[in-house]
Amino acid sequence: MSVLVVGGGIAGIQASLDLAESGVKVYLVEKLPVIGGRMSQLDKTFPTNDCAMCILSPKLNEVARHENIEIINNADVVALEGSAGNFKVKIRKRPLYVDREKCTGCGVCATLCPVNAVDEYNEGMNFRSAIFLRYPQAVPKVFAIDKSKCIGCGICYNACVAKAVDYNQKEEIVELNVSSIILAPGGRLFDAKKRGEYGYGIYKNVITSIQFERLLSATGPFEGHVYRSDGKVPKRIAIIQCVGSRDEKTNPYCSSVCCTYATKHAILAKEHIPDVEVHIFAMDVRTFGKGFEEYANRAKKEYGVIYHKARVANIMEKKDGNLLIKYEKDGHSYEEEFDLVVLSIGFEANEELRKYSEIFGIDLNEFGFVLTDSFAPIETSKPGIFVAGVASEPRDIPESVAMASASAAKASEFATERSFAKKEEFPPERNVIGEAPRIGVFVCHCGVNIASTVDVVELAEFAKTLENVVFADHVLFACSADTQEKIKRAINDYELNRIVVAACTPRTHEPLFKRTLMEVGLNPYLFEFVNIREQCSWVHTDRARATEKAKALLSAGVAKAKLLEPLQFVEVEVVKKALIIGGGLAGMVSALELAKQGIESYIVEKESELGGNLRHIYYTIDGKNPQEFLKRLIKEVESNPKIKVFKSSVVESVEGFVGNYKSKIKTPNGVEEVRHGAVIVATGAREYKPKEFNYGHPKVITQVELEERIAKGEVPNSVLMIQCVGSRNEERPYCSRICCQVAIKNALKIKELNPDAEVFVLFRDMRTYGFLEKYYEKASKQGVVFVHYTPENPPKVNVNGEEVEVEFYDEILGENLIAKPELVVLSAATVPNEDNEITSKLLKVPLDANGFFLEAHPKLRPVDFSTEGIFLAGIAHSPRLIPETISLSLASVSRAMTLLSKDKLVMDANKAEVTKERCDACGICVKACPVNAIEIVEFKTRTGVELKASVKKAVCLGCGICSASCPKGAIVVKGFTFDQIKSAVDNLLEVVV
Amino acid sequence: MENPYVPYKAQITEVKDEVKGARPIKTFRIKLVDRDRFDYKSGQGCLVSVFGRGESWFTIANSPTRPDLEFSVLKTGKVTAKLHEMKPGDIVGIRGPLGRAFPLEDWKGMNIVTIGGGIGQTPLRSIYQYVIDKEKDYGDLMIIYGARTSRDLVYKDELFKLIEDGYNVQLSIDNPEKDWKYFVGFVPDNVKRLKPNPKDTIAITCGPPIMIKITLNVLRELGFREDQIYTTLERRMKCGLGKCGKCRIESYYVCKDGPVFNYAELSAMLEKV
Amino acid sequence: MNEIEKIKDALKSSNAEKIVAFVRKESEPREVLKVLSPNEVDKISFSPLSLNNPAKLLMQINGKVAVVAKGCDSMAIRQLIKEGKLKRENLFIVGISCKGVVDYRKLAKFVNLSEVNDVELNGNDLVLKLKNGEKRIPFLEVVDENCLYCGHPTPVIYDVLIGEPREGKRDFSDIEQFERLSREERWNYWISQFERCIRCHACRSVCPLCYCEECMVDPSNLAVSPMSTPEEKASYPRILGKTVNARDNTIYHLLRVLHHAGRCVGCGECERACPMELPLRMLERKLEKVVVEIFGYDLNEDIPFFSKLDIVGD
Amino acid sequence: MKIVTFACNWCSYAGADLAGVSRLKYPEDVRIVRVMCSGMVNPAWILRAFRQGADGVVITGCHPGDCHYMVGNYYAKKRYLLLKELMKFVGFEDERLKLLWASASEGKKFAEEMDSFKKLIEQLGEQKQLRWTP
Amino acid sequence: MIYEGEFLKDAISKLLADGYRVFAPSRVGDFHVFREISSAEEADFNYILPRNSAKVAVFPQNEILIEYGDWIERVPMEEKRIAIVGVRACDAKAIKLLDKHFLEGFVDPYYKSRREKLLTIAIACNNALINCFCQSLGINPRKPEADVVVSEIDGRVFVSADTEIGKSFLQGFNLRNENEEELEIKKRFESEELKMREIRVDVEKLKKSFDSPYWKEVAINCKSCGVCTYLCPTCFCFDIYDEGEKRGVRIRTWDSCQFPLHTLESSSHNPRAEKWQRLRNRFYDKFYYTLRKGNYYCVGCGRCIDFCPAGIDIVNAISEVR
Repeated sequence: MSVLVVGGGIAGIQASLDLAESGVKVYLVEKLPVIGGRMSQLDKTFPTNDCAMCILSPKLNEVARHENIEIINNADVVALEGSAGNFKVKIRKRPLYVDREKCTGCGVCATLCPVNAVDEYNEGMNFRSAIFLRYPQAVPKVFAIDKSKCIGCGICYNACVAKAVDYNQKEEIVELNVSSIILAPGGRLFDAKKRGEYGYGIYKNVITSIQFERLLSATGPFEGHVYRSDGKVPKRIAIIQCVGSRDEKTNPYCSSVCCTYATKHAILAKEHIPDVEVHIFAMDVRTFGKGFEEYANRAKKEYGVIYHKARVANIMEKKDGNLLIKYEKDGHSYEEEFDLVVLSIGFEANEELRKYSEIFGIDLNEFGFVLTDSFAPIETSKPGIFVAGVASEPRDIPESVAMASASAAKASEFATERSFAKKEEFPPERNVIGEAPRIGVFVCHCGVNIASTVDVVELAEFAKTLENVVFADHVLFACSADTQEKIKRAINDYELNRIVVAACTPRTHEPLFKRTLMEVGLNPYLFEFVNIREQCSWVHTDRARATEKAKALLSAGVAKAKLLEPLQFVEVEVVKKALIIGGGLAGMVSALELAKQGIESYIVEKESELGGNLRHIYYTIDGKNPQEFLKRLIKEVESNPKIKVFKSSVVESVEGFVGNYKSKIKTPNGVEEVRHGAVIVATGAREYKPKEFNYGHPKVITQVELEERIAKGEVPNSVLMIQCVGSRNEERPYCSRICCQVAIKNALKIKELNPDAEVFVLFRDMRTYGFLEKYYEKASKQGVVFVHYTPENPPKVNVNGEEVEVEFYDEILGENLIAKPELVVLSAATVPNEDNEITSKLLKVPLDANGFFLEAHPKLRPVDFSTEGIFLAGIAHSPRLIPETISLSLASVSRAMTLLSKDKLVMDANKAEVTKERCDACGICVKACPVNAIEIVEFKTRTGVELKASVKKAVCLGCGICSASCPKGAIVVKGFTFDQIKSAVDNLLEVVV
Repeated sequence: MENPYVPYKAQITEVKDEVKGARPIKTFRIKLVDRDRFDYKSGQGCLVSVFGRGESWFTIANSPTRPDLEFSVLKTGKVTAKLHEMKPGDIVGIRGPLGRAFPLEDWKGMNIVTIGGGIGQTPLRSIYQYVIDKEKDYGDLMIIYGARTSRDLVYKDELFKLIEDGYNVQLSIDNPEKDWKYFVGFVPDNVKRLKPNPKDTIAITCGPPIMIKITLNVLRELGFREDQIYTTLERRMKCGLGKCGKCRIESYYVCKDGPVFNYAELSAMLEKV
Repeated sequence: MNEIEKIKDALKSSNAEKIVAFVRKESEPREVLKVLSPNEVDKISFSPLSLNNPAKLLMQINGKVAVVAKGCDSMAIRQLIKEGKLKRENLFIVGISCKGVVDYRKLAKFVNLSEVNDVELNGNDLVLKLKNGEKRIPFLEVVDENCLYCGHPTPVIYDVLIGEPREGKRDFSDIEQFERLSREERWNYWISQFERCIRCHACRSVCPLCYCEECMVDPSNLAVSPMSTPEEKASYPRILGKTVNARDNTIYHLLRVLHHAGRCVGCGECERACPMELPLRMLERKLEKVVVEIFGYDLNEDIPFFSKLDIVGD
Repeated sequence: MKIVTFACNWCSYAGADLAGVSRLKYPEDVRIVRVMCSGMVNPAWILRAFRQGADGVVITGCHPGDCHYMVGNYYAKKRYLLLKELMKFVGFEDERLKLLWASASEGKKFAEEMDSFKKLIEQLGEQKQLRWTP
Repeated sequence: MIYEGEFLKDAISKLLADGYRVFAPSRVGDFHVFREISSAEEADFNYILPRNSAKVAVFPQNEILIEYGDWIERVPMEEKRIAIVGVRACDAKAIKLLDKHFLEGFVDPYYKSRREKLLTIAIACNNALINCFCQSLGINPRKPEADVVVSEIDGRVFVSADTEIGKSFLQGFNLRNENEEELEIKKRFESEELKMREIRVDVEKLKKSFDSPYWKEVAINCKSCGVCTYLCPTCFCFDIYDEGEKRGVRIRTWDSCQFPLHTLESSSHNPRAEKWQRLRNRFYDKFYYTLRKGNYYCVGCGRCIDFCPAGIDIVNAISEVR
């Protein structure tokens, strides 16, 4: 059976890929003609400033190529019948007026179309044609006619060589049987016009954050240059937060992402316009995610971004287009002039959710988002239908991606059959050994991206003069589908056996071209990428010199290509079991989910009982009972035949590699050896034991301790809570994310049990993100007093015998106050586990600067490690709440399933290899290898036995440390051999400028 | 030759695939540019020069009675790999003729048996072409030739044509193959089977060392004297002029004093080859 | 019992199948390494003219072998054991606490070598037993300069030790002095040295650590095996041509020395073998200085220099 | 001027890409060779580059601790220091060899460092010390 | 004839003035090397034998044969006259042997271009080194074969010329004829043998012991380096290779039969794969194979013995063959 994924944004994409990779057939329904969602509009992503398109585009292509994914674009679900495991859905496919099979994506139609329509992708800041592709890297790369704009002139119809334009295309209804559904339609952005006082839509230089994002983007309206409406480069930019969020009149909840993206916008503005001044106006700076606080600190310290803890009252436009901003800060009013205002608009529930709630029969919450449960954050109210991404609450990309993976795990519970692409799909590989290199070169214009700086025509001509090049051509977009066909044709027509593409960075499109090679029976490793965009046309201006450099780069690429060899993928058998380190919430959720997917697992818990931190949580902010939940979980885990729990045990050693580990577990009953294919790290974290504020005094306790007391019925009469204890300081620069929520949870509980109790909260920024904001509101309304403090002027806790008093500065009153509460409660940081370092060494996986585990990529691979086969679950990743922990744990299962569902794993072939004839078995490489992938082995020869180095292919990462260590070049990394690089270097130097 | 290190400019006029696969062989036909072909005799070689890569020795594969120069190249190293990439019209350098030829003049009136294996057929081709072109000067001609598989046979078309024309051509391959009409087995076995008569006969054998060794024994058993048996030797060669010392065996420079030797000469050497 | 008798006794007690030791050359007072059978033990000789390092010779010999080793020789043997090229259990090492060896070329300046019958170290003097009479030369004047900086005069690995252990030292004063020269002076000095190099590769051939069968600087048109493809051969590392010029020679020597980082045992064979008397040890010692001073690595450590990751230098 | 830059696939190459995405400018003389890890850069390649006429060579890699392969950049640093010290010792203009840590997000740093390296090399002039001439 | 003064230095000055390229022993540290000099001061004659042989003047270690681009662009030839000053009898004899090799059969034009313009000025030996053995090979160290021969006997400088080129060169010098006594001194000097080692070459025995295990024994410590052959004045093996893919030079460089790569064929077959085979080849080449050319190709200079890092001794090896 198959799964229906509704929505082709990053959440839908990730869910589809996880499902497809674990062998489940996926129908991906997207309402627009192309997938990519909101992320495709982003320029960079926080907190690494990775180029959004660079990391998204490989995923888009993967979706487009995956044999288990069928994209149904320009379509909506119109009806649903049946129940979990057996749904019948009706999908309406709206006409594209272009034949998907015939369109090559060449774009000639769009250049000829006489219509100028507003470009939604660029948020209305420029125009597109009526026949259009939303953005250049879009998938599927098929043009579509916007019938509402089309004047029916017939130019495109006549221009299309492929005869793809079809004005008579009709709507189609498709019926599908699916076993489960993932709802990921994303969110809608707030309409800034609703906040009339900011003048959006009236003042020309007030723009929204998504418009600013497009301005910043290299593919935006001004190719990455930031201009105002009048073409001036702004020198003073104001960014106004909470536009359409935390606002009683519009949306009372917090949109969670705006503070960090505003920080990003500020940094990027500084990078684009070095002398620009950027002010951010926010009530609280909510940079609570992993690495976000550090990001904001960098913005302040390195980029000089100015944050105002202020509320903007209104904006007035001056005659010159500049804007006067009136704002309130510390009880005073100010007015300041800026030349550009960016409104950080928030998320709203997608308008389609109403429709889906009807069609699918699922419940929505008070804000119109999909209703979920704290202990089942992925499930909707209807079994078999799951939710991912912004559909259930505003969230950022990594959270959405994790949730998408989690939903994939849940959805695949219902998909009983799994199918994998068969190798025979590709034609048999042509044997090129012994053939002289016959190289085909394709030089890409990349529209104007390359062609405007590098003379691509001359470059293609130059390529023809290079040795072994038998074919060279230049193409508008090397990555387009028609170029792929062109490459294939050239390979066949000219008997090419090596392909060189001179285009953008290999980090994006290399897999695409490799696959193209495979489709015509050429080994994918006979491909070489030459980067003439990011590392040539984009960084140079002098056309002649840039062209010369491109020639050198191309000549080096061709020289390397000459020496490329066909390589075979490395295949490894998979042991379909998992080792889970840590038996807390994350570990147990992971194990149970794995069991549901039919995978056995071993939980290793160092304590004598399961449960971890959850054992100390007695109530949730939304009134659920975690202890009951925990009991149920433990019972399920301990009675599940597919789960084996080792309590009071530690993992002693982990040997092997992805798909094939052998580990020793030290248990009270001796050492047990287990074999498994994957590892999930769910070691958790713990509450910080404060050193500050006289902690240790009986009246100074932490939030966890307070909760324990309240649970026992000891409700205090007056409490003063201090936030950010041990977080956001020099030692621990990160935000612990959960403490604001815990403080409010406990405050509300105290108020509930003892309405007369006095509760003070001293805070720096209240970070009650998402729907938590409503509890913040509630607490305020119930009389909890929130007082802001700054790190420069922190509260003092003075101990006087049994008594404590707290001295703090009140900004509004402008004076120091003294409180004598019954209890001082410290919202202590969440800190990494002490033994993280041991685990990190054991598994050879890295920790981040704060001591939490470091994922492979903070944006799109939140639960993977860069070492394949090892995954990350729960708060070992970073501090988070129960639903987030569950989501992250399910995500790790989903990621693990992409591997454990397979019998065999196919790995990249760029591994080290020993040329035995040259090896002297000196062992220098053996000792140098960071993953112990090399061993000295006896080889039988005709004359006896010889010792030689030998590489364990499945372990080898292909880093090449060995190859540089070998004094005779006997060990090389395939694809980066001694001579390939040497040859490239030689040729790089031979072209004379 | 004024400066024997400086090659003549030559142009490839034809390239023929003889054997494909991992160890391919191609035959090149070349024409000297700006001058006539130099005089040479069967068994002599030339050094083909590819600037940037170096020079390689090839025995001239066609008879001086035929036009142009031909040589067959097994792809093994840098120069040969480059040659394999070349096409008609490309320029190479050529130095020659080099080395000692077969004493074909002395063999007039004798029967000729050529026994070849693999690419070792090259010098033998030059001989049989010569003998065929000057048929009346010589006695019977027998061409014995074999390779590992039918795909590894070089000059196939020419040999099949000779069979059609009634020449005594005895082909063999090592292992049975479908549609193979000729002998199956090693070349020396084929010689043993065919039993060429040693009387007034010169046997010339060329091929892999092990084949030559066994063939030699077979010929001796059949009654051939050492001075009736000729072969060509292979050594690393650089200058082709008997100067650089690489191809030296004792005081002989294979490039200059060879590559043609008869077995009487070889067995007189201390260093066994 | 004198030194040589002690050595012979030790060798006799070894039960080895072969003996690697020095034997006096007939025509000159030089000692040459030979592989002897146990019954030839009496042929052996040992003196301050026993210059060479036997470690490389040991690699050629199978079975149990007894060897006479000076401090630096034992360093080389230990290094080769570490690198898996020798097996400790196959070796019987007669270690000799070394007082330094003679620089043969220096000695030739003091005396007509053909007159010398025997040499012997007596106190601070080298006593030359001549065909007619005796000659004493202060040892310091003929000692191999390399021995002046010796870090390991006492063998670091042995079965029998002959002579009293003596302390080594770590002295880079000569290197430091050279480093103080201006860049131009340094370059001019080295280029005039490398200019002379004839790339006979004797330095590499005698070096106990240069045991690679094929070297990075060898040419590439080299057959690996009958089955190897042309591409494989063509991909053989080739950094330099065969031409001998100062620049390529510089690269050759730098690259060779780089491969010895944290490995060079300081036996001085390279310099001894060099017919053009290039100061090769200076390069090796500079590298040793870097390894010791910047990285804080000690050659006696079991872990190879490169694999020791807590040292990354500054 | 010719500057050969070895860039590790994970950080520095991405950093160089970022410089491009950000449209930062640096000299055309800088030519990048992609390697998997800075730890893969063989000193022989560097010497070869100088022999073939490179005026400068830059090895770029992930910041210490950031290596995709955990320790590759430590190896790179060791090899770099050894080679650099040796080059300095023989009087080679060792400034021509540079080690640069540049992460995937340091496009700006990459461009700036390349710019200043080019300026330094320009001051030194053409590299003749190891360049091969017949 | 007798010259008053430092003949060699004066000769160099004259040669340089005449536009010759002059090769002479020059001092490096404690030893001498033959190299091209640009002034008389660079030369130093206080030596018995330089480290390298005088063959560098006629057969340099590297030499460009062809400069190429798309096709041959230039074939460089030596244009200047060359003089070797201060050559000993052994090295002088070696040049005659090289002449045989390079000028018989195919004429090597590069060698010829130097050789035909060569002037050799030799010095007679007054002393022998420890490993000299030229006399047993029929060379008189006191009467070198050269264009000009200089003998310093008891403080007197005797200069003689046997060839036309030598005689014409001497015309530019202020020489006086020897008197009777001096003639006698010179005659006695030339007939007196120096005390030196002897090599006993038994060709028959060599022929018989070709396959003897003796050679393996001799070679056990051989390092396969090129010291012996690169220092040898008569070794002539060379290699040719192209430097530069698209444009470059075809270069000839010395090669050594002791390197395993010397004879390695591209088929991977190596006729002399073992070092004892290569060492034996060197010995037989010097004393057996080259007899076909009519000479031993050894001049008894002893360099290969002096500088062999393994202490291999050609005199012992040949004399004691079994």
